Amino acid sequence: MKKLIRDPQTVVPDALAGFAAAHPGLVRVQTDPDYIVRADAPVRGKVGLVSGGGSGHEPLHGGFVGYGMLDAAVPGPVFTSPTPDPILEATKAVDGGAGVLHIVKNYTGDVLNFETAADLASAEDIQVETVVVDDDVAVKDSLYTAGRRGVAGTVLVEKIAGAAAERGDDLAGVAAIARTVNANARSMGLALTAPIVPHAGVPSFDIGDDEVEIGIGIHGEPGRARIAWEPVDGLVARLMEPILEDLPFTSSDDVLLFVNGMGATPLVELYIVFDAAASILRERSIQISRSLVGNFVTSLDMQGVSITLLRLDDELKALWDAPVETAALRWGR
Amino acid sequence: MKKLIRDPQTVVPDALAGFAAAHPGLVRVQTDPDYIVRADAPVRGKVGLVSGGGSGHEPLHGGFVGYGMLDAAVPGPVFTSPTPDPILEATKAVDGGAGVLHIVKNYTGDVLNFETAADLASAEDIQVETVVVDDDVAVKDSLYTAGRRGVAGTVLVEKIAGAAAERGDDLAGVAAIARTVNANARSMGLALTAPIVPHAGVPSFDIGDDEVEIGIGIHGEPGRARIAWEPVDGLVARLMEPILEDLPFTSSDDVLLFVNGMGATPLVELYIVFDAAASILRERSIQISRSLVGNFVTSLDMQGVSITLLRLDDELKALWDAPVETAALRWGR
Amino acid sequence: MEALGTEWALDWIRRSAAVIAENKGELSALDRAIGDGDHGENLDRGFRAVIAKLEGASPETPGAVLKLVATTLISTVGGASGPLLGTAYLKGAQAAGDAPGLDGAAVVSLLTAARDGVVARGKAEPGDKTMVDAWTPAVDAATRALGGGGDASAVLEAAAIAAAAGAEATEPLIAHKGRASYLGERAIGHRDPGAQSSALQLRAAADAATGA
Amino acid sequence: MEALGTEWALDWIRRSAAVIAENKGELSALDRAIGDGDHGENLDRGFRAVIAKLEGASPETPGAVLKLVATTLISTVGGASGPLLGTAYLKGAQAAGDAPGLDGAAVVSLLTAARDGVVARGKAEPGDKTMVDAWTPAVDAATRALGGGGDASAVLEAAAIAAAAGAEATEPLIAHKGRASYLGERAIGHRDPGAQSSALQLRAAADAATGA
Ligand SMILES: Nc1ncnc2c1ncn2[C@@H]1O[C@H](COP(=O)(O)OP(=O)(O)O)[C@@H](O)[C@H]1O
Ligand SMILES: Nc1ncnc2c1ncn2[C@@H]1O[C@H](COP(=O)(O)OP(=O)(O)O)[C@@H](O)[C@H]1O
Ligand SMILES: [Mg+2]
Ligand SMILES: [Mg+2]
Ligand SMILES: [Mg+2]
Ligand SMILES: [Mg+2]
Repeated sequence: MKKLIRDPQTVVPDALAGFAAAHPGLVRVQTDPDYIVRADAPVRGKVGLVSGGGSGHEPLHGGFVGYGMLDAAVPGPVFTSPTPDPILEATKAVDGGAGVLHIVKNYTGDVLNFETAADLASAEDIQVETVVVDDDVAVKDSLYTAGRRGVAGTVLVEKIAGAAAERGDDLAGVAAIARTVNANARSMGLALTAPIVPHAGVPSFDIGDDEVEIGIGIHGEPGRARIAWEPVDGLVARLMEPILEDLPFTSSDDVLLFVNGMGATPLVELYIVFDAAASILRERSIQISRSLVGNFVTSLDMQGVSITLLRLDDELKALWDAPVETAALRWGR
Repeated sequence: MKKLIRDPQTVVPDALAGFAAAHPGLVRVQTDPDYIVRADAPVRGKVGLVSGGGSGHEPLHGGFVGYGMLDAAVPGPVFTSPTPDPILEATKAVDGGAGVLHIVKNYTGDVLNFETAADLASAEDIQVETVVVDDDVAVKDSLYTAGRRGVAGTVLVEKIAGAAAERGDDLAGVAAIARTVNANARSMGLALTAPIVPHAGVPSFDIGDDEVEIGIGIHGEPGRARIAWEPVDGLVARLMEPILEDLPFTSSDDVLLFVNGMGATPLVELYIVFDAAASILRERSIQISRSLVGNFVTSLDMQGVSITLLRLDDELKALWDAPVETAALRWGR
Repeated sequence: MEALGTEWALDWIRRSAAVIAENKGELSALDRAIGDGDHGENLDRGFRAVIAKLEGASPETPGAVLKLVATTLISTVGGASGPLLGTAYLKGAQAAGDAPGLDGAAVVSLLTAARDGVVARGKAEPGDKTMVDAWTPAVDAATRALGGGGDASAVLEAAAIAAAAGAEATEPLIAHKGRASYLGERAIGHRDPGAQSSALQLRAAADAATGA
Repeated sequence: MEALGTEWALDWIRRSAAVIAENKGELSALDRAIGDGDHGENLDRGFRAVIAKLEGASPETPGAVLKLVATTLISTVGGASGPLLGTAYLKGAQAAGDAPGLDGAAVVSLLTAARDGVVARGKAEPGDKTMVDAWTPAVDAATRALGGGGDASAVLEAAAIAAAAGAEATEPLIAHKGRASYLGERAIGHRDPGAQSSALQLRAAADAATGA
């Protein structure tokens, strides 16, 4: 295994040290327990937003800490949800008196650890609301599964809820906006290669030179199906159809189209995917009003892509357009 | 070869179509000949900035077209400099009467094709100045080589010269700023893997599972030396020492530290590299005043990293901080 | 037969830590097949922290040992298994109370409380291909052994055997909880890593009782 | 011996296009070793465009054929080889002027002008491991053949043989121009792709003259 690391055991603290050195005006990085907060946290009177989860999805979540988005991010070990302690400490650090929203991707580990942290925070008289993100249509949402995973749609939830908090919405309001985003967002991904987790040193799954995993998650979980590689239009259709049918998105909908790389996919390919997805939307008379293209919710060095569609209304558009200043997403400031 | 593409022959036009669809308010994409211009080009009275080169380095250059940076980008085929025609057309499209600056990475092909285009533009009474970027210390700059390559430092030249043009500097002034940036920037890169050029379908060079190429370029050229993999601090020292000694950077210098991914390197590793580089600068009492971390000047799906140091003064800092609004770099607007 | 005391509890946990360390790679490999490949790493991180904690502490009852294990696992493991196993030890500790020693009946209560804790937090049923598929047969077998007159050690031996069988029996199942549920039919043929690690811990408990 | 006319020039270019297409993979492989792996692709794109252009045009002199080749290569090849080879054909076309046919002396002038054009734009000297290392021995050999009384066809045959030898002779060299110069000593042992493709084009010119 060749990686630009010091030691598989210190990947997370070493990257946090680099993050702190790179963005001193923007964030403070706390260690032991590890979390990242806005440099000006807590912001008095503003609802605090905390998210977190396993590391290896960078820039998620630390790259989204800053004005107009998250107040804190809690990085667990690679692909492993953080424990309650740092979540609790981050929650305390960002509580400006208006309560704290936990944005949790729907994985058993994340849900349970955030749940414990929320209980402990309540015991310290901090009001906590939790929104669970579960935008991945690759997974059947039923009583007989752990439910849909939270994937790339998480960025959209964090951005838009962050803007709502920044404009002064109260905790219930920010939580409601976050739930609206989640309810209107659908994602699905594919992988060309498996990630290599540093402490494992081998790919998380084996995949042939001409094979593609469809419906993958962001933790090196294999997908639901393996198919032979085909040109981009066919692959994109396999992602777009389940997404479009699920909500469903219908003609004359206004959407944000988010093409997200899994970490090792070059940008030039992401734009080709965008083109293929845009063609499908054009055929269905669905209007692309906003877009996002890049590596935002990644899976270490996995090659692959996910597509997220978010149905927009005027309020969501305004919140999306509102200023944001984070390491990985920035405009208007 | 598994890539998210339609056909190796249509990678560039397909990606341009996606780029146009993703950023309609920001840019116009012209085809036949292919180039990207600011949506509001030409900007009357402002010096126009044109850059370009082979594709496969995304977001360079198209991702840097917009307010405060480039007026146009001319993408050649993958890793192949564009021909004079699209450079000439782009030059004409962005000339707002104050002349046009060509920012050219120092490769024989880029230099020659931009030279021809500049001649043709002059023949049409457009004033053209050319700045050649050659920041790569891996290559000996002597009469007996093609000279240093232009690599990641190009982004810094484009950002800072773009800000100078936006504040109203004339052509000579913008060119002088661009040359100042180039004169104060030094870069060097390494690769863990070779890129796979779409029409080749095989890696540009062979490299073992425990080997690293030091001093690589951005076109899949092998580097100057091959070494065994070692932990990040050793690898980063091999990049930093030649960089530091070359200018040389000395104690109490103020610098911008730019850690650039080659396309398939996860962000978490780039931050670890940042940490390692920051430690070396700390030891030498060199102050990191600005930073940039991400995949900005890439080499398709190559895994690797380059480090760029730019010595800053107050003017360069102010121009760096000035608003910019492009697909890949955005702040202040 | 004398009751199992603090020494047993300490030995149990040390043996668990050792067997988890030894099987770290295998547990992560099981998790790689149907999860995210970190289960061995997660538990090993937790149990190493437990061992470190035990060095500075001198818990005086089996319950106190298990409480320390619970809080340490909760604050170091993360993932799904951290809160779930942590809850198991926490509820087990509560069942053990501050009794200096545990007889067969107390061991059955401990195991039952642990299992119920996992189920309450994780909502998995038997057959969902989770650690519950090790804990539930273990509790059932322990209860039967106690009914048949078994002492604490016999109860634990029955639990350990049943847990191992339960872990193995997860192989043909489709998962309904945890990450493996994302895979649908592709989970078939793979053993659940959490069931396997639970079986290892129960085997450690039984061996600590007999000094095997 | 009759002079080489427009038919010869058209045949030369068609043969060049064919041999470049045939050797595209090999030329890119040479470029992969010491450059960026696109040389075959670049030239093939250019010569395919030339063939397409020739279909709609009917240039009436060898000079007109070469002028069309030059402008097409300049506007379709890109990279280093586009402007350099384009200049070669452009200067060659200028040397040919609007003569309907070229005798041995005219061919030598054409080749010399072409080589001088490459050198003027690219500043490479013989031994720098570039296409100049095919063109310069070709010009020298052509000049000698002319001096020895050779006709156009003999002059081209001499040029083609010398160009092929020149291309081969780039193998042991360190490069001083182009991308291969970045490699220092690692360029040793690899043939320069631009020298090789130049040799192929000169072989095409000679074969077109003899109808081989
Ligand atoms: N809802 C649940 N109830 C009981 N056990 C569960 C549940 N979800 C997951 N598990 C157990 O957790 C194990 C995975 O643990 P681990 O790999 O450490 O966490 P993660 O899945 O977060 O990476 C599974 O093998 C399974 O036994
Ligand atoms: N300065 C130069 N003078 C003459 N020939 C050169 C020079 N630089 C490069 N070349 C030739 O160009 C060839 C490479 O062409 P090509 O691969 O098409 O362009 P690029 O190097 O831009 O990818 C080299 O093999 C060499 O023969
Ligand atoms: Mg995990
Ligand atoms: Mg090239
Ligand atoms: Mg796991
Ligand atoms: Mg080349």
